[in-house]
Amino acid sequence: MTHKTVRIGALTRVEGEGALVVHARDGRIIGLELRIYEPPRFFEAMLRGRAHNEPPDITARICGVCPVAYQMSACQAIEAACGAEVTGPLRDLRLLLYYGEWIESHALHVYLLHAPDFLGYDSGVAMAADRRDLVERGLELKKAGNELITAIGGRPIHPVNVKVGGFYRAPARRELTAVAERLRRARDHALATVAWVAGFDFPDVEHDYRFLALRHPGEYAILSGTVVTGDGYGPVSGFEVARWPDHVVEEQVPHSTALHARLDGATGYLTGPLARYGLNSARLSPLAREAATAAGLGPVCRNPYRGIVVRAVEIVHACDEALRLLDGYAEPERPCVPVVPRPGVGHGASEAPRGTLYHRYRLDDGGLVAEADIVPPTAQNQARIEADLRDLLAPRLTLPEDELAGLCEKAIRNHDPCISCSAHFLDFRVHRG
Amino acid sequence: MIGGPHPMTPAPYRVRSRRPDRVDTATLTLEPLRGDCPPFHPGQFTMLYAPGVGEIAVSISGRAPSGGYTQTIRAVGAVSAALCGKRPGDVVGVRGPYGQGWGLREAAGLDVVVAAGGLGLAPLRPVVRALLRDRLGYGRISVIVGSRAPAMLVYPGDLACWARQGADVGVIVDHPDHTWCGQVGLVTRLIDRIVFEPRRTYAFVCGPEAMMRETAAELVRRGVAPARVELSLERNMKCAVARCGHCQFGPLFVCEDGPVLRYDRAAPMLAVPEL
Amino acid sequence: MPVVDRAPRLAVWKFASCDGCQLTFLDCEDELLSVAARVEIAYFLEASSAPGPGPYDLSLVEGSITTPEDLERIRHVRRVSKRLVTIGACATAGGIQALRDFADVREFAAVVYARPDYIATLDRSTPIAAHVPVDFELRGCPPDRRQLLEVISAFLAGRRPVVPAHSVCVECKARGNACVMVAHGTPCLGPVTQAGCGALCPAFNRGCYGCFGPMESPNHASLNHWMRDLGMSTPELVRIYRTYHATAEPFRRAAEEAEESGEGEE
Amino acid sequence: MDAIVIESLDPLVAELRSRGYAVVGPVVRERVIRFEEIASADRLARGWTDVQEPGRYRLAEGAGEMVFSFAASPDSAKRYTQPPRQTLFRMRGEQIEEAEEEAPRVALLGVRACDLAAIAVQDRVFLGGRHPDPAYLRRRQSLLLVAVNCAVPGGTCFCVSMHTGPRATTGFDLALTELAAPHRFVVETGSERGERIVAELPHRPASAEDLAASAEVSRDAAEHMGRHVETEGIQERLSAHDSPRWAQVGARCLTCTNCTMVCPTCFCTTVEDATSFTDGTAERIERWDSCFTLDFSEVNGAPVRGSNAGRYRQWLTHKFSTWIDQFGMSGCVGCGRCITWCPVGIDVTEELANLP
Ligand SMILES: Cc1cc2nc3c(=O)[nH]c(=O)nc-3n(C[C@H](O)[C@H](O)[C@H](O)COP(=O)(O)OP(=O)(O)OC[C@H]3O[C@@H](n4cnc5c(N)ncnc54)[C@H](O)[C@@H]3O)c2cc1C
Ligand code: SF4
Ligand code: SF4
Ligand code: SF4
Repeated sequence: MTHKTVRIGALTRVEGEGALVVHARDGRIIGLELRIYEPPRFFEAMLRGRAHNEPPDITARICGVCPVAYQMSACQAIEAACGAEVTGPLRDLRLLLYYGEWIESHALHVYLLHAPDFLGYDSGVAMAADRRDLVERGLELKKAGNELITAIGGRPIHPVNVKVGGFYRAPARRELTAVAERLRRARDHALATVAWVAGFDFPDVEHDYRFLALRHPGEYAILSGTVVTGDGYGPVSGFEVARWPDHVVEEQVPHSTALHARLDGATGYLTGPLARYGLNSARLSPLAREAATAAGLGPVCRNPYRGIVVRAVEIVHACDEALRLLDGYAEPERPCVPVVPRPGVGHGASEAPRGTLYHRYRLDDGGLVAEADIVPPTAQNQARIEADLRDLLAPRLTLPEDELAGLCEKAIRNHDPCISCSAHFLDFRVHRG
Repeated sequence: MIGGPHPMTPAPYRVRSRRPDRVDTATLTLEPLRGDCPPFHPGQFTMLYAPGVGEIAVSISGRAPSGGYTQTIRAVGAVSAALCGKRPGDVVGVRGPYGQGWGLREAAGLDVVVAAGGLGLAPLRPVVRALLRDRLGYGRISVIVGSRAPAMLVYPGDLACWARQGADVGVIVDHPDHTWCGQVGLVTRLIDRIVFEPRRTYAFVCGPEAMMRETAAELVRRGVAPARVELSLERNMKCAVARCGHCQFGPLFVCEDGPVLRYDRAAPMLAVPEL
Repeated sequence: MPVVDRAPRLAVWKFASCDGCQLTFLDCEDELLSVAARVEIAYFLEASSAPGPGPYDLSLVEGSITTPEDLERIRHVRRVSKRLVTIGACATAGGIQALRDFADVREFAAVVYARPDYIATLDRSTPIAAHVPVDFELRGCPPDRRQLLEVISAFLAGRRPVVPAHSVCVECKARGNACVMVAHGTPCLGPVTQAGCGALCPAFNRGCYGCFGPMESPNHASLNHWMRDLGMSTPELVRIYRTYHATAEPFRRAAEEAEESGEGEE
Repeated sequence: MDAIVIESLDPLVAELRSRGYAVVGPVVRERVIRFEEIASADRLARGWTDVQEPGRYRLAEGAGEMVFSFAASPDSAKRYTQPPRQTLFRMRGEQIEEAEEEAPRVALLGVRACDLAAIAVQDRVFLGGRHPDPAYLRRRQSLLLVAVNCAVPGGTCFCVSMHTGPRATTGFDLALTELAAPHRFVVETGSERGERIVAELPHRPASAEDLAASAEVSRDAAEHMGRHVETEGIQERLSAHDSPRWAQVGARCLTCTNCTMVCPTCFCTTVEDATSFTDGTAERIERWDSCFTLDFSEVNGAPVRGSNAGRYRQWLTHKFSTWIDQFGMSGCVGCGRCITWCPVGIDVTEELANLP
């Protein structure tokens, strides 16, 4: 009987801190834990008793990587609870802000966290020693995203200008002209990025994913939409964001603080770039679609390693759409719509760079938060990442352990898991009350 | 017409030599890369700039035979530490000299008491040298020095030399160690030990503010005229040219109107808390 | 200037936090590569899969201490670090998760987790300085990019970091904002909050919400009085202080005093 | 040159711009009248007025065709004479190089008599001492001043008490008095530069009625001062260092620095050091500072003025008393900005009146 343990003490180049432990016996995996040792921060509990206008700023602090995503899902959930809706130019501004975050976050992942895996470096900084031009391009791209967020939100991490109902102040057109310039360059960089990463050596792996993403009639959904699921080829089924709790249920797993999401009773679905692309690629901007085709992506991508190409394509889309919106930008008449708190429940979901991010709030008679539920993407993907890992390891258990560990880390990074997010919500089903 | 360099721009000076005085104190000799050191009056100070770290006020403690300034710096913070750690050959920035120096002329013909606390001896050193150079121009010359600990005493060599040259030199420490067999206590105690004719005495006092207040008060109590006691004040200083505002002391800019002030003028202001 | 013949070694550590502070470092797009050329980034899990061993010349620490393991880990970090600088509100003041201090953490865990018994956590979220000596604390939720660079640059040059402790108002005026409190009647924590952000909120017509924590001499009593006149209620006052720096002493007191002086009304 | 009358500001703005000046004038932005670069006179805050009280500023409509019916804006000329942040010099190796920041040509349109007085105070501080500042001089020389005589003093104004207004008598290139029915401006010239500009504008000579109406504007303004300060014996009153009043105002004061930042004469600065990551170039930057910060007076690890009361006393005493000892003039010009823009409405005139 042989017993083997693969242990990655600290996952690197992911957001937040986690570890992986795999136990195998006689060539079979008997245990696999993607372990999150992020200390719990209890956001849902802390939100109780806060005013209806506070969750966007407070929940932004769940994750410094995608604060805009938190702000957007939170705003929309509260607006829904209060019967308000943000439309027109204000919604465009929100989209712009969100595209900024996509560009920033994807560029970070592609260049500094993920590409080094394909090129054999320990880090983006190490990669810069040989390929400074590439890393500088990545940083410039990332900076374009950050500047877009900064121009609208004030700062890239935990922007200050977002409020329930819209913004505190709508930027003047002239405040956005410099950003537009930078984005034009960024779009070229993004196209070059797609071509570059498309040339990487990808293992020939495909998984039968069940995807979950938002879908919007006129957009490659980012800010809002209905929830759709499917494998990308066959028919999709969908439900309104407000029905989320009826479909998605998550459980805390006994052996660790990790959790598995069940979608309509089945475990292990995937959300994030592959899911968005698989379900919505037809809605990408023409330029992004073209780039995807040129990069050899079909309408669906089921190879997790190619996630890096999909992210690059999404950067093209984000730059392209942001430029379109910027060109048409006219200062909205008012920076926000009034949102009067009232008792009730509201749901909101948007597409964080790493996948669908769902918020639900119940407001009490005083307009204070009585309950909050938040489902971040990485928590949803946890089970699916573990499944990827099983598929990866099963035929390779004879390899040396450090080699296995390296393979696993790469497989995990394919999904760009954000452990900061996921750690804080291990179960959002329980507590009502 | 107004032209020339900006008043906040230093001139580059080279560290010619460095003499460690104590663990945390060193005396640097500084010479300009171009031209000569401007003349200075005892009691004046310069603004010394450690590149990338900051700029602080430091008294001129003498002129080296080469013509450069000697300045003694105690490392109490980042800038002073950076300056203290400079090596011969390094380049620093220097502005000045600035400020009103000691009233040597006013002291002519009188007994002179020089009282220093700690590094307060630095700006007094050129005074003592000037007094001793013109020994006949003054009455009795007494130098009394207080130090927190024996190891913290600066210029011990100078003190011995001054004694040989005819000054009455007394040293007292707050916290003696086993090597110490001299006086123990505050510098004011040494006033008892020196000989001077109060009505015909001029005094130069420099040290921590409390020490200066005590010493000046004691001298006045013994009959020295307040107008004949001078103190050198320390205030926060960013510019030394009366434009940053930090060193204000009532109506005065310590950088330009001081740092040396007459006690009759300073006393009422020193009595006001937080002035 | 510290005389070292090798590049100083930098480490970045994470405790309970959102990652935003270390990301602030990665957000220095223009400077990142030059910084990397001056220091050896020896330990930075988020950015590199080749963590180098200690000791480190400069450790940047993000996050607060909330678990027994982290309590051990921070002592280790201190041991292997010559200089330890905390970055961000969590590390310097306990962060938003310090709100647990005002509640029962067991109950908090029960709200969030199905099986709270799996969750090992401390009753309080405490700043790093509560456990080990800290050489410098950089404020902000998140810290300001320029200030973070200044801390590293100041460390390399051997200077006191230019991180003034005065109010946000100083930056607000330098930036050319009109005061939102005076001009719009919008309550603003700027006068009691430490500068550093560049007066962002007022620049967006929003009152400062205090994410850089208390300034050097905060007079919350006077400010609270005025903010009440501007229409803030007691619960609003309590909440605004009790968010990102809830347990920083001046803000803790500000909230408590608001509670006390608000008693009897409403 | 004798006074003239112009009907519109457009030719003036155009003329200034054609001479290479960035014209900076009062416009409405975020519900406040602020100074901002304008491309034409349309951008000016025509029709607006303001209501100013301690700690409160509100914009109001109702000034009809009048362009300058408001009092001091939160911006003063200080932003141009003494920018909030300036690089002093850079040092690389053994080389020290001054940062000769260029002084762009700026025409300030709409400065008031109190602002002119404040510029005179700053001139004294930066040029009149033993160490004149060449950079300040450059900025000053490229600043063209088009004054406007105040018609509607604000609720916090007291220039009459400080003998600085409401009428601009000196220190300007041009001075306008806005008159109604028919809408027009009487223009006086105060410099050769001003005369050359006026010569290019469509104008007519000012009639006796124009001049009388113009004088009446100032007389009327002088009678409507929002506040008053008794300057007689002010230095003696401010020598009451131990008055209990200081503790009382100290309890209200936030030590936020707003009063000193908006004050058009407060000149205090601090210096910051920086080093570049790439080549180690060291840089020194001078920026606005205030006697309300603790660092301002720190020596030996503790501030000299640690209490709010001590810091407030420094501010009030310096402005109204020790400034006179230092510079032979008052540091206060009566613009009222510190009263309006104090977030908790502390009123210097009230504090002065309450001293013994
Ligand atoms: C007119 C004048 C003449 C001076 N002459 C000399 C001189 O000849 N030699 C000399 O060494 N210094 C002299 N000083 C004092 C010197 O300017 C300060 O020590 C210096 O500013 C400290 O700056 P730093 O950056 O090193 O310390 P900072 O980083 O500013 O301060 C570090 C710590 O030390 C404290 N500190 C600051 N100043 C002192 C001090 N003087 N003593 C003890 N602790 C202090 C600070 O408050 C802080 O706690 C003089 C000051 C003035 C105004
Ligand atoms: S807006 Fe806030 S930060 Fe700015 S000056 Fe006013 S009170 Fe201070
Ligand atoms: S009042 Fe204060 S800030 Fe203003 S000039 Fe005087 S000391 Fe400087
Ligand atoms: S007087 Fe007013 S404006 Fe000035 S520091 Fe005090 S509170 Fe701030």
